[in-house]
Amino acid sequence: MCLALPARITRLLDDSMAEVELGGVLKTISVALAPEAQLGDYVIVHVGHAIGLLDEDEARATLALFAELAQHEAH
Amino acid sequence: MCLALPARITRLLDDSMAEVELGGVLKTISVALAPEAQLGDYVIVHVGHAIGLLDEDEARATLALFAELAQHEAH
Amino acid sequence: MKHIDAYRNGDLARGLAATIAAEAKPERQYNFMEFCGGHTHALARYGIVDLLPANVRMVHGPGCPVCVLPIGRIDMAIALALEHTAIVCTYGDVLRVPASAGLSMQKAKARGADIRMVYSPADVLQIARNNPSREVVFLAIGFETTTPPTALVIQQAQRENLPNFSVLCCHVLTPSAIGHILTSPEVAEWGTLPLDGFVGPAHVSIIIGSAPYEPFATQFNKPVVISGFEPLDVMQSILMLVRQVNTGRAEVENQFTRVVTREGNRAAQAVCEQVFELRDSFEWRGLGEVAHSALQIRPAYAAWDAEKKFTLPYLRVPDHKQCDCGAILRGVKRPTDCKLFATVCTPDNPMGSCMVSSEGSCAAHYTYGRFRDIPLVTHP
Amino acid sequence: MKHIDAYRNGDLARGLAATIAAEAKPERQYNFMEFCGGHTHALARYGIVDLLPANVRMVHGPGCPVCVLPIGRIDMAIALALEHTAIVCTYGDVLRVPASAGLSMQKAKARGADIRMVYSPADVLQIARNNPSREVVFLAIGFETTTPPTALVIQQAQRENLPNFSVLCCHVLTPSAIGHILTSPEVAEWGTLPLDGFVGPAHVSIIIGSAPYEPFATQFNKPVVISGFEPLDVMQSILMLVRQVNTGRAEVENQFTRVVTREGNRAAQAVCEQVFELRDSFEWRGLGEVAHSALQIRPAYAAWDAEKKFTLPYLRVPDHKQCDCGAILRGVKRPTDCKLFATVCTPDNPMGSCMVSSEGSCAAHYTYGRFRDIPLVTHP
Amino acid sequence: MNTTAKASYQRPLDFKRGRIDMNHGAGGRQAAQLIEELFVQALDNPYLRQGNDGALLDIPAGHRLVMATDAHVISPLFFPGGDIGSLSVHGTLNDVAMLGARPLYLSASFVLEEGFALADLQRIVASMAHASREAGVPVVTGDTKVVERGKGDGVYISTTGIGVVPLDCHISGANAKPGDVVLLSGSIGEHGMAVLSQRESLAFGTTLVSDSAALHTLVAAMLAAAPNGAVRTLRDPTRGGLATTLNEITRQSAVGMHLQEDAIAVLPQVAGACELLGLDPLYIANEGKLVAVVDAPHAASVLAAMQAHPLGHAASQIGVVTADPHHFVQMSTRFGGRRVVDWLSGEPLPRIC
Amino acid sequence: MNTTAKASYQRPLDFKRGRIDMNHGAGGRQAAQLIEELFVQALDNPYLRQGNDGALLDIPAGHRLVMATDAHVISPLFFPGGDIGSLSVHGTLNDVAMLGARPLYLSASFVLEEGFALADLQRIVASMAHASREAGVPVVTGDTKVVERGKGDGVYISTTGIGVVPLDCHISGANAKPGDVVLLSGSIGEHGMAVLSQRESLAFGTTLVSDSAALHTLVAAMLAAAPNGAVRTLRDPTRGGLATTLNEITRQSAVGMHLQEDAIAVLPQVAGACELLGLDPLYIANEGKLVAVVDAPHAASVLAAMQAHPLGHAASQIGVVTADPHHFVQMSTRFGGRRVVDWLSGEPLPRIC
Ligand code: SF4
Ligand code: SF4
Ligand SMILES: [Mg+2]
Ligand SMILES: [Mg+2]
Ligand SMILES: [Mg+2]
Ligand SMILES: [Mg+2]
Ligand SMILES: [Mg+2]
Ligand SMILES: [Mg+2]
Ligand SMILES: [Mg+2]
Ligand SMILES: [Mg+2]
Ligand SMILES: [Mg+2]
Ligand SMILES: [Mg+2]
Repeated sequence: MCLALPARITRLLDDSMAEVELGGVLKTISVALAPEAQLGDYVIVHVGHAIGLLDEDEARATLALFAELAQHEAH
Repeated sequence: MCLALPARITRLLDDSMAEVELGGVLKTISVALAPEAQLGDYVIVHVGHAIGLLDEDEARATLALFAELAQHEAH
Repeated sequence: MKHIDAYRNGDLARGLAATIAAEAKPERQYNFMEFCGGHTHALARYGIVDLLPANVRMVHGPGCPVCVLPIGRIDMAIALALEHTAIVCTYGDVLRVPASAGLSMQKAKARGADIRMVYSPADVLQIARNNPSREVVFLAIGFETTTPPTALVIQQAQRENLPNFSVLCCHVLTPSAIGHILTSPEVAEWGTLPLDGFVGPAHVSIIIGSAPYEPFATQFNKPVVISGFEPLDVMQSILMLVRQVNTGRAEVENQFTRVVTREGNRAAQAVCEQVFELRDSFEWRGLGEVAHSALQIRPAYAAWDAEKKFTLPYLRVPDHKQCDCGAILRGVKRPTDCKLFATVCTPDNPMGSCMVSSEGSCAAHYTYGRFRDIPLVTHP
Repeated sequence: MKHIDAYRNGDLARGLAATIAAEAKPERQYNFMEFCGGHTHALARYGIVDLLPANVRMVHGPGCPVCVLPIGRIDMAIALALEHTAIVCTYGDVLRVPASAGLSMQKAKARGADIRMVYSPADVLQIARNNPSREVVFLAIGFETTTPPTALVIQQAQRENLPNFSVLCCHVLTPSAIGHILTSPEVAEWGTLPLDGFVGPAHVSIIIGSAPYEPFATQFNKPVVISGFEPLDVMQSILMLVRQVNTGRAEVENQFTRVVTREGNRAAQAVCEQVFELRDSFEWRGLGEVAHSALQIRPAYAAWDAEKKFTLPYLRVPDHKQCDCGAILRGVKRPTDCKLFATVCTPDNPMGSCMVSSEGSCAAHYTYGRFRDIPLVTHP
Repeated sequence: MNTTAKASYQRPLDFKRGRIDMNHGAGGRQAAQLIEELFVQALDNPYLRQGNDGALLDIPAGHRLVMATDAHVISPLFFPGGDIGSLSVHGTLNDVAMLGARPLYLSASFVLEEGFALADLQRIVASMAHASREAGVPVVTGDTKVVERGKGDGVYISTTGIGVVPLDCHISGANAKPGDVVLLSGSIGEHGMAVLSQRESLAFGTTLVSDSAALHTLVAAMLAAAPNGAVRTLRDPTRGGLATTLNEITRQSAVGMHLQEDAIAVLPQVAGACELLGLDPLYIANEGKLVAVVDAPHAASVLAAMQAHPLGHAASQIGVVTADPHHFVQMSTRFGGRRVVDWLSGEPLPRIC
Repeated sequence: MNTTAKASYQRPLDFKRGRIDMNHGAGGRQAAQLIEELFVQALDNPYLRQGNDGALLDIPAGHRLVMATDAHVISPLFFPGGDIGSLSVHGTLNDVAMLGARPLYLSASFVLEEGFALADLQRIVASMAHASREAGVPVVTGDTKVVERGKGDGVYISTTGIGVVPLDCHISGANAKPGDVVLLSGSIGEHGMAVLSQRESLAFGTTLVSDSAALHTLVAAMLAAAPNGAVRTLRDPTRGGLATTLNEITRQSAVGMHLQEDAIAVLPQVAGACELLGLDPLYIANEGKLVAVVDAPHAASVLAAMQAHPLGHAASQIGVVTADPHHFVQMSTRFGGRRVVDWLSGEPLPRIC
């Protein structure tokens, strides 16, 4: 499964570290593997490391597609 | 006080060790400091070592003297 | 939770289910393998199976790094702790996996081994700094997702010149395993279920990108859809596979576009490239030896390679003879077909790889799915 | 118990008491010092004081190796454990003695020091063998009685070439202390009670023999009776002292003939001679610096001398200013004369040497004798 | 010679810098001092003041007795929303309450580790006293032992509670019947996640607090809301979480259960932390929640009574009892599927996959 | 698809080579298994079989309740004459009995150290079951926690006992009055010295066994031998020994005591071991002895009742209660002198001087 979750960067810290937030929970992680991550970005967190960034436009598109695919049937 | 007690040697063991008995209790001690101690002897035991031998004749004499000194008064 | 809850919506699920049912052709069977345990887990935990039509069957693949970790590697970690009196650190998932001689890392701990659970490889570095007089070994497991953080700490240990830290590297590679399933000689032995497509890894692909799956599409003519792990992601991916099959395509499609790109995470790939190199061969529990399917630490970092630092013979430990994992992983059997299922073999005492973690197909069925074997009674 | 019970006979005690009462001249005062804590303890525990006539007074001497151990030496042992992370072993008696900074060895243990109680010095050797990666130090205390076993283990460590074992030597010598009490300049400060004789050490004399006391009898014209520690021994010795005083003699007599000889234990003396040499001076708690009153490890055994092996500064720690031990040890004051007795100073929180072990005069009075300060009520 | 002996004097305990040492457990003067200056002082009540090795207690006539015990070994000792002191009161009181009883008295036995700071112990005992007074249940007798450093973890507290229950009240995990309704008093997982948030190496920031609370007044309100026998089973889903507690009940009563996932409340912080660590809130410990199995006709009034109580304001019906020879707890997921909710196997360990 | 699910299967515990691990304390399936296959199996009784987190108990009407608790942390766990299992039954039952009560029920809470051999645990629980059955007092409820290796010492057991006492029975350490008589049920120091004989580095050879025993039938015989109120105080001289117990009583009752040393029996082996280690039997723990303060007119009949009971055959009158504002316990020595018998200070440590 490689348990990994999208969490929002709430603070950028020294040494490639950052604080992220998920459901009101704060956790300090490393962003060394996602050096382009900025404050407010959603990163994918795995074993205490951001391993990638979440593209919010693509997320919106995916959700829109879900709705479309689901409605398709309702017709 | 240098807590030390007369105990009887019940077994001579290897390496200058011996088993002694006191009130039915058995304890393994060193007789390195009382090399002349023999089976059945009473030794004075201190911090796990026999530090001297008890002379049973002298013990008898002391007890006899106690009795004498105590009786002295009874007269 | 943003970017999570929206992908678990039950109303949309019903809609998607109806669309799948409408588009799946009643006259044919669709057999899709989800490689990842993450997908297996989502299918079972959210009850997605209940929402799929009967002719769409999901075959659970070997994609759980804990399940495929061979017993002999855990034995090595236990030997490091018990015989070399090292502090051995690893992820919580590994602690309960049975090893040889009735042990597991958790039971070895009960026998005096200094075994510690960590959340991040960085924690192991800290333990090594705090215990300069002890050897501290990280039993590193995981697919491509988990490899870059391990690479980072090895580089950090080199920078600090930390002499008491080392890594027992058990990182494995997904594309090789997928290829193996399609080509291994065992296929002949068990027969094989014709697979119509793959639900491709989500988080692995964040690192490696979607490109590495393209050869499967072209060489084996199998559709692949890279899919997120949330249940709506999985359903959409299944729909995408159904559509590829229906239209006779065999492409790599990416459902998980919000995170996965074709190229993957270049920074992470670079770190891994510096620290690791391909092993010639590695044993996968349930699959056996798979060529070029795992990583080892490069000679430049040999000082932090536990396999180089300690004398650690690797002994292969076979699974129970009656274990049907090989057949289950290829879709020709189901967990309930195995004689050992839920009798000798349970999540508390797994006999084969499919029962080891909650992401294994036998474990997922045991933990979440056993009710399917009986009729549901809701009222007396 | 043979050779024990017979010396605790109450009937004989009453008889001896009557004889002492009969022979002690009513017109004079007899002040005898028992040097040894063992005698102090016997006097208190068996209630011997109740059996002596009012004009025979026992003055409690400094003869308890725990009481006279200066605080600074315990501080050294604690530093070895807390700062040098050594395993420090010692006899149970020492564990509760207050050290500086509110500590004791027991409280240091509560703060993480690895402090272990041993019954015999041989146990320390075994601990050192079992913990080759740790420094193991024996805090060795005691008079001549206890010194030979320490000498034996140092020799054994040399034979085994045991590199992680060492001894913090605090062994002290009785004759020097007796001499000091009779001659020290502090006598002028407190005044002094004219001592009419000494009850001499029992077990110390097993080792050194009775001969070393002969100079006191000749130089200071004081009777000395070497006495066993059993209560009847003590009473007989007191009678022997009364008789010497009455007849104007000042000799060394030996009441404890069943064990003590004039020469002592030659084998034990030889071992001590090989391993130890005289210190120029040593601090005794309650007495201060006493010349030639203690032993140190000879250079030939320096590898096992904790004072040579570790950097261990010795800091003198004075007792509470209001502590009257100096005067009490010389018989010019009694425990109840001290303002601190049973208020600030108790066996749980000793302020001076006399309260440290149950053999100190203040502790003996606190533990066994406080009832003497009130009238006995047996019925309502 | 003085005519009056000085009374036995003891320097007061140093609650600022003092530490537990072996003497405090040896049964002598220092042990007595610890009892007097700390335990009796803080927990003060007439029973404890009897000063004997046990307590003499009054109990109302016409009742049966309930007795329950729990050992408390939590790490860390202090956590958001409580500490081992308050927990050791709530944890045992709740087990008494889960049999429908009114808790009356508690005993407490302490295993202290040599070196434990007296200041921490004082804080824990004060918290225990506060929880006990708030619940109206005094700690009437106790015991203290000290173990060597490295043979304990600061302090372990075992508490035993006794309470009384009317002769006609029969609540048990064995009483659930098919058709009964399963009620839950509030959101799950807060205690376990609050504690986990403080664990070194897992530590995460959260305003989450343990739900640790004494549930006996909630139970009293529930029992008052329905006739005797309507409340079949009460149980607090502590270690093992809601999932394990429900499995205990289905096995004990030889029934099954069918839950609705969307009726089970989980705070966002608990959900977030569980996602982060790969844990399932169904398996996380609670210390201020209860599960009730109630016969269907009275479920609504019992639920209303729960919702009217501060400790049950978020109560909900989470499922029904079924007939099932396998005693499965099944759940319809929020997503629309179905799954088994199995026993906790092993410890709930943070996962990476 | 099969039509029947396989029932949940669990491999039985391995009592030969198995060890406690953290899973056994996690509250899930393995924890339930340990309870069923070990505790319920060995301690079997109808209350435990209720299977709830507490027990529902019957108590006779017209009584008051007595509750007492003890934590047991002994090392070594097995010693001549008993083990931590039997001791945890006797130690708590006796505290209940010392208030004149008839013990009825026990609870037990276990703190197990990770790595503890299941074989040893099984032996301990069997011994507990044996002691409980012999005393006629069932263990009706319990709890088990597992702590990490290095945070325990094999097993700690806290037990709580409850018993009943007639409304007109008032026994307390506060009731001793000047003129009362002090009785002791037998020779002292056997438990403590038997345990010490097994301690590494102090180990000595002896046939000495602990006196560990349940004293409630002895108490019943004593109470039957005199009118209500004649027996003022009962106490078992455990940790701290006879000396400390008597000081507890003099302080609690604001009296003094005067003992006769020659009336206090000490076995030769206890005397010998005490001499060897520099210990005083007055400060050594007992686990099957009691001290009684009885009003003088009934002392003889109570003493006779004690001597007629197997656990009191060596009973004797050891002293009298006096008026003393300092609450001293004094003793006339066998030798003919007098001494104070003070509280134990600290631990009784072996001495060399
Ligand atoms: S049930 Fe166990 S033994 Fe059978 S196939 Fe699955 S993992 Fe293998
Ligand atoms: S009572 Fe304490 S302070 Fe006073 S003389 Fe004795 S030891 Fe010194
Ligand atoms: Mg309980
Ligand atoms: Mg509870
Ligand atoms: Mg409960
Ligand atoms: Mg107690
Ligand atoms: Mg600890
Ligand atoms: Mg008790
Ligand atoms: Mg008790
Ligand atoms: Mg008691
Ligand atoms: Mg419990
Ligand atoms: Mg241990």
